[in-house]
Amino acid sequence: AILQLWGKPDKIRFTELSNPVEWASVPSQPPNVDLREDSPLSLVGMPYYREQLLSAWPSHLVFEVGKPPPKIDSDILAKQKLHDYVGYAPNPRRTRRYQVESTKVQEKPGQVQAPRFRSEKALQGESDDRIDENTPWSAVAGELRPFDVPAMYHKVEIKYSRFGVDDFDFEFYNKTNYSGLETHITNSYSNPLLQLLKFTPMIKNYALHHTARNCLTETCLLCELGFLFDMLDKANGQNCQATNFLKTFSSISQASAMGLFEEGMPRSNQSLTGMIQSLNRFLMEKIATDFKSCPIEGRDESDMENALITSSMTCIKCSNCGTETMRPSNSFVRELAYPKKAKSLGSFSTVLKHSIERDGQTRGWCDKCRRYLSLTTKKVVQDVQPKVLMFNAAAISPESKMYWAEKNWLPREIGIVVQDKKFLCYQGTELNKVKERNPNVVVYELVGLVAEITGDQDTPPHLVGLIDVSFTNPGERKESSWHLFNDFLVRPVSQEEAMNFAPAWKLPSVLCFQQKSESNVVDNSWTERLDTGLLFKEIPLALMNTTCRTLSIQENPTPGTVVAIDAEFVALQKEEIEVKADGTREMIRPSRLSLARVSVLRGNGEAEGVPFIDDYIHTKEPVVDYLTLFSGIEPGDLDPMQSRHALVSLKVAYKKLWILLNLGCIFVGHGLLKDFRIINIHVPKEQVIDTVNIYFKPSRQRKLSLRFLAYYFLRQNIQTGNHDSIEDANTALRLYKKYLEFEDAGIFEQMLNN
Amino acid sequence: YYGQQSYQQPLQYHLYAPLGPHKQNLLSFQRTVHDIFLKDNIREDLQKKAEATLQVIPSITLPNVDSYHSLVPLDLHVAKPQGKNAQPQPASTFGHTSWVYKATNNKDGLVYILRRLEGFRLSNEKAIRVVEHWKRVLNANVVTVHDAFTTRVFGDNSIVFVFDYFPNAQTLQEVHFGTNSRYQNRHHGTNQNQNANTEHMLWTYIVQIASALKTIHAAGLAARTIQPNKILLTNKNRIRINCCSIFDVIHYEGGRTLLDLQQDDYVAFGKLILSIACNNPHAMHNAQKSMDFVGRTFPSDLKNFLLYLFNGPTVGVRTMEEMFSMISFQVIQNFDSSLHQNDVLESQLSKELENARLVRLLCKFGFINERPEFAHDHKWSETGDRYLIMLFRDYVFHQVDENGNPVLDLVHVLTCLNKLDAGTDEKIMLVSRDEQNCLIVTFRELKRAIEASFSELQKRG
Amino acid sequence: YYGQQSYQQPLQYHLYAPLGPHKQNLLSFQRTVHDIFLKDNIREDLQKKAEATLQVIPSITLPNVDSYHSLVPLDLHVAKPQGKNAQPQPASTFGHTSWVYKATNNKDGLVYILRRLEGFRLSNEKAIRVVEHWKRVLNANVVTVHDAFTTRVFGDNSIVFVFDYFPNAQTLQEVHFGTNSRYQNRHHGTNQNQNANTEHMLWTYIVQIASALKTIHAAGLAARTIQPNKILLTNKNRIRINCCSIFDVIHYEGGRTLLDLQQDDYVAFGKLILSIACNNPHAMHNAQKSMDFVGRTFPSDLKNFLLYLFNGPTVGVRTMEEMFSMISFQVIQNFDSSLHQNDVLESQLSKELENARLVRLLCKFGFINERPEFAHDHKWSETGDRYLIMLFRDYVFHQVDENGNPVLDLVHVLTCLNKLDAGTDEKIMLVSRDEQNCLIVTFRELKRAIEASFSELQKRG
Repeated sequence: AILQLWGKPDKIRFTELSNPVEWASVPSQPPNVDLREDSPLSLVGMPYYREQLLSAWPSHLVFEVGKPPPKIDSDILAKQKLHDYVGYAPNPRRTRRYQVESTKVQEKPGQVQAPRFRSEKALQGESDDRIDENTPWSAVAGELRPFDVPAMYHKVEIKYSRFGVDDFDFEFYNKTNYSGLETHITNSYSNPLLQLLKFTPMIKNYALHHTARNCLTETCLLCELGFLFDMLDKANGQNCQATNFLKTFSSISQASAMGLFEEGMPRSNQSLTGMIQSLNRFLMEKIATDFKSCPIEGRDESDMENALITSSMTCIKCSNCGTETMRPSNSFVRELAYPKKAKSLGSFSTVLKHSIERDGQTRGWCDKCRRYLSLTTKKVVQDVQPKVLMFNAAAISPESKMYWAEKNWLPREIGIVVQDKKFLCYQGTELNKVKERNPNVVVYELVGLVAEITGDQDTPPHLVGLIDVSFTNPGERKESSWHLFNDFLVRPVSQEEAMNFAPAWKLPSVLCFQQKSESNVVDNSWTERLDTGLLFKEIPLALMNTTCRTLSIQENPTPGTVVAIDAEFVALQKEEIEVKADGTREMIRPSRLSLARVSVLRGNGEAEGVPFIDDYIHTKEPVVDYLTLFSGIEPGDLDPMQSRHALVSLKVAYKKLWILLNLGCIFVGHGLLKDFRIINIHVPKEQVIDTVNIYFKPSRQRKLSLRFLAYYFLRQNIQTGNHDSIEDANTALRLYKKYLEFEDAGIFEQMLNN
Repeated sequence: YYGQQSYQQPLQYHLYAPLGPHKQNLLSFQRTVHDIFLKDNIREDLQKKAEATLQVIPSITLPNVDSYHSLVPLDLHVAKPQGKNAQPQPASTFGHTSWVYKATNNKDGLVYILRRLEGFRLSNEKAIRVVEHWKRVLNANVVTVHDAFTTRVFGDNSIVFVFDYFPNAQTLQEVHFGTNSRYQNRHHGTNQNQNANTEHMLWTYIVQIASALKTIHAAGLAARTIQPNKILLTNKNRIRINCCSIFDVIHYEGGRTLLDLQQDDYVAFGKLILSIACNNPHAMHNAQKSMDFVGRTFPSDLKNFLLYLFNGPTVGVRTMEEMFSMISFQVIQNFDSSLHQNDVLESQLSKELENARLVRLLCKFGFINERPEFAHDHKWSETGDRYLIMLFRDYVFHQVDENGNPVLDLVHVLTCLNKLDAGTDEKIMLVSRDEQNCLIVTFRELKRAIEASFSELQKRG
Repeated sequence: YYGQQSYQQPLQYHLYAPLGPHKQNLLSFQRTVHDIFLKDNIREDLQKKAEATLQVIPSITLPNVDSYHSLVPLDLHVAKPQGKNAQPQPASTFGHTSWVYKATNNKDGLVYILRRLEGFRLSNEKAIRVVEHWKRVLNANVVTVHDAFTTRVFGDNSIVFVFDYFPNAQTLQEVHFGTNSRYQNRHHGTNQNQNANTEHMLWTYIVQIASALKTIHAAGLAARTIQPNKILLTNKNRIRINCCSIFDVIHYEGGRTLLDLQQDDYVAFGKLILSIACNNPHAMHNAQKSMDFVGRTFPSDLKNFLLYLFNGPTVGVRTMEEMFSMISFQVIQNFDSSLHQNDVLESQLSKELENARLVRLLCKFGFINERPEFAHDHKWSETGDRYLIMLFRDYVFHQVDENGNPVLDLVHVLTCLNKLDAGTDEKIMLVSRDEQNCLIVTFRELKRAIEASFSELQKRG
């Protein structure tokens, strides 16, 4: 190349030592290697190096391994639209783009820590008890994502310390006057439905009146409901258990066949909603039947059935020959059916109408054509309206969930008119108009509902009840009072909260409506009509080898009659412990005990100390431990084929105690709290005299054993062999009398301090 | 000025050099003896294992169990359900419905096997403490149990045992007696060559199980699971006794003595070997006939060994000493093979040494380039470090030929990266994206730029 | 040519990865960069071996021998010559001046050891045929001989034996009795813990030599080189008998029977172990005292074993059966640990193979992402594959914390890439750069997208 420069010769200057132009190095030949899929990358060498390599990472950085993969929020997944296997959804912008989530912390929003045990609190003092205990439950809407379950809806768990269940602070979960029901009992999934029935005055009245009668059927669930409702009423906010009800229920083979039992049922097989809906159907029919066997005085035996049943006819028409047949199709529970291809979401009443009049196509046998054909069915509702309308919501399909996602979709009141074989249903302002026009309209009010709560995948679903408790208030119903019944957690909630749903986590399973005219009709007259015959029933002579003597009519217990009681138990299931991976041990179920023997002694009069009840209970479930040392029960004692004792059913034994309770007797005994818990009866404080508490010195913080008290105060050695409930009851009675003596003399404190 | 070239260094260090003893010209029988544990294609095998380890099944949602998450059910050896909607019926060797899951522990990030027995209620804490003894049993032929705990997250009462995870492992049941087993259609006793292979495999199994039993018995325990469906084949001819400790926990109050259980192990061992030798899972139904077959097909020492396992010595109980005295040569041969395997693995490993370094380097690139938060940074300029880095990235990866078509030259990439890593003084020419300007820069300068950007990121982080 | 200079510089391993104090007290789920990749010591060891293999000394010119070229003299254990120009004085165990070279075979490109005995004249062709038998001796504790030939390229009559090459191997002589030996200042018998370690090492040696002897004797040969300076330590506690076959060739007409020579092996074995046990190369000078020391310091089975080696059984000759019956538990233990070692190596190898894949994967990223020619591509759209890949790249590398500061999480990167490589069904959520949209996609789908884009590039290229 030629470089030409023009200029004045005297101005032209060239540098003597010019800097070389910088060029890129001549690229060195890359190594001649062939990198195939499996050739080692080290075939391409490294140049020699004198300083630290760039690839070196600082050694102080710490990385965490083992994090679970981040979860994609379920609402985003729900909104995604698939296009070429890629889902597209709007970004809710909850966090920054690619913000690291601390997945290590596994605390779910709204999770409430279990309270400390009572014994722990006693040790550490009540210092922090003043903290507002509403705080853990109050969920702020803004903090929760649409699919997060608010704290109070989470499944609650009982914790057992080494002192057992008494140490658990149930009060933390329930400060209302409405008792909750404990979990950890087989089939306790039914708790919310039981609560719902309890707050439906119609059913409650029927149950209690029936129970007060002399029904001796062992499998009578209506009786058990009566016992349960009475207990819940008496407990007045304290936690209860539906042990006896569930025990009876669990012994019904028909229910097992219907798949209503939790045990042995893989979680995936049937949804909880499905189970509670089937249970609802079963229970309604069962209690109506139970009622028939022993109806309330002066009522027809199908009285209860009529109050519950929606009677209708199904008209079946053969598609071939056109023959129409009518069949009665009565049902206690109606299943809601959601119109499949509705242009717009109809109101609740339209869905209701659709469900009741549902036309259908089935294949069936035509008697005339003598073959299987497609038949059209049509339902016609007749003019009988039940007092209680039960619905199974069956909200499983996506379209049904759309209805329930609608705000305030569920009406408080519905009106039903059946005219000219036509079923009409109204709600809201329309209903108000109809009320004025048509005197035949029957108005129903929503008493409450059972809802299924589905948390995230890690927590199994569970059921809660949302119930307006004001229906069972005697007298006028002024304003509704909605409560959440989440097993033993009971809290007041707003009506809006109770009657609205979120398909992501809360959907209704069972809805209960009752005729408005029946609201607040609380009939407690059963207490006066109590059939006490069982108390005076002679014990079969053949087995009269005990000192036991049945009460005579003259000894009729009255309010204030003192009786001494003691009960013995056997274990049906061993305790169960959980050992976590870190080695910590926790008791998850105490051993399950069952009443084996109960003795009740006369507390006053000539025959003071003479037992009038000494029942051994016929136990059908296998006993894993007779606890002979403490119970005095020996293998075979509870088996009718082998026993030396007169065995009675649990129901008979229980009912005697229940009668005594409702007659107003005062029970004297030692450590009765545990006994009553296992017997599954709630005795109000005024009716209990417990020698544990009498002879309790708060300063010493120690409960004294019966044996010690007998030795110290009565100079008597008891429990030298196995325990005996007559002896124990008698000892307690005498300790009580001793106490009265001391009190009389004014020296009790002094004696106790010695 | 070509003196600059002297800075150019040949890429020489960290080159791959073949390592280890070279086995050429081996006779085929020598190969089989020395490659007992050697899989033909290690790379492929390991790749498959890695994939199996990472695999998830997204449609199935299982809960987290204690510190274990990402559960994947693994019960593949269960017979497929017949009906369309039939639930898979899990196995129940232990008297409980049993499930097997793969899961990741969030405490150490490793993958484990969870074996869950459904419907097990723990009422005696001591039972589960037995596992503590088993945790200390470390043997290369025993699947180590790491933990045992009870849980209710599956909606029932379950006990879960945590074991080491071996991806793509099969049970001996599947390998030898399964429907797709390659041993399925073999009839021993007809083909000499096949018999030799089978004999060889039998001894390998024997030595490994013996080794496992030695450790287990020495720890004062008994295996109790010497059954074809409880022994895993995790590599070629490499077996491990699985599910140890489970019987000890669930039959805690079984009342049998340790000596009894240990002697049972010997018998179970014999049964296992006999059934594999006869290629018949029911060989024990006709023990005499099976033993005759073994006597005819294989050398007598195998039969004698089995006789010892079944009958024990004339006086007293079976002992490890006696058992090992019968197989000492087999043990030494297996020892030799496993050392060979070590050599092969080491030489494979030596090939792959530079990979980690390159990953670390490429990750630094990844962290720096195209960060959105820097896109609007006012410091971002045509002279900034990150601009250089970006142009260098283009230089490395976006080569084109004279027609503008992409050139995918991995050697070019690695050469550049290696030079960058070492920070050589070689100069290269970068071209701006608008192709208006050239930038001449050394690898050393680029290295400095990346270091600076990276440490800035670190400071912010 | 200056480039050659670089050859002389030793590799500086400490620059490879940061030295820095390694963090202590990490929780079980925490890792530093050291824990994520191959352990530094293994890598360094293997790199040193590779370096040793590749090392050439350009100034010394040695001839090519037969098919072997690039000879490098290796007699490092010879005392360094004092004078500047003094010739290194080679060792002469075999009665001939002996040289050791590292050389590359041009037939297979592998590196071998040539051991040359100077001034050896082969008179009987049968002598060198003995090597054929030795070639078939394959034992993990014997250095395999590959060939033997005579040559005159060194300007004399030499015989050359070709062995496997073990870079950086040391003889037991150097390890235990050398001037820089770490055993140098140990006095056995004082420290309990040290004794246990020594005992363990002794048994490891014993088992390995026994294994080697078993193979050699079974092949109808005798080792003849059980001496500390003829046994190589090639890895931790891993030994190999070296120089086998040489005595057989050079003393072909020695006239001693095989039985004699084999019995000699036992005695030499005993001597070796005794001297290492006593940490004294001359332990045999006072055999009784040494044996007493062994009896006092170690459990009695070691002493009994040595007594057997020295004295044999009361009747007859020493046999392998008897020998192994004395150490069967030790064999099984070593077998177990070698299997454990296998497992460790396999897991390391799988890690490194994973890294190799990751490099290839990251390079694919590099090739695809931000290619300028695609920036104006009309096919580039919100649904295109490359858009997905770009968002995924962001997902992998551009994590931020809640304040928007960058998070440099190597584990996150590697986890994502591994899942991508395996193509799992796990779903992740990508977010568009304008943060308006989420894209939910599986790793499997991303893998497919990358493959598609890459193959498109390939087609164009």
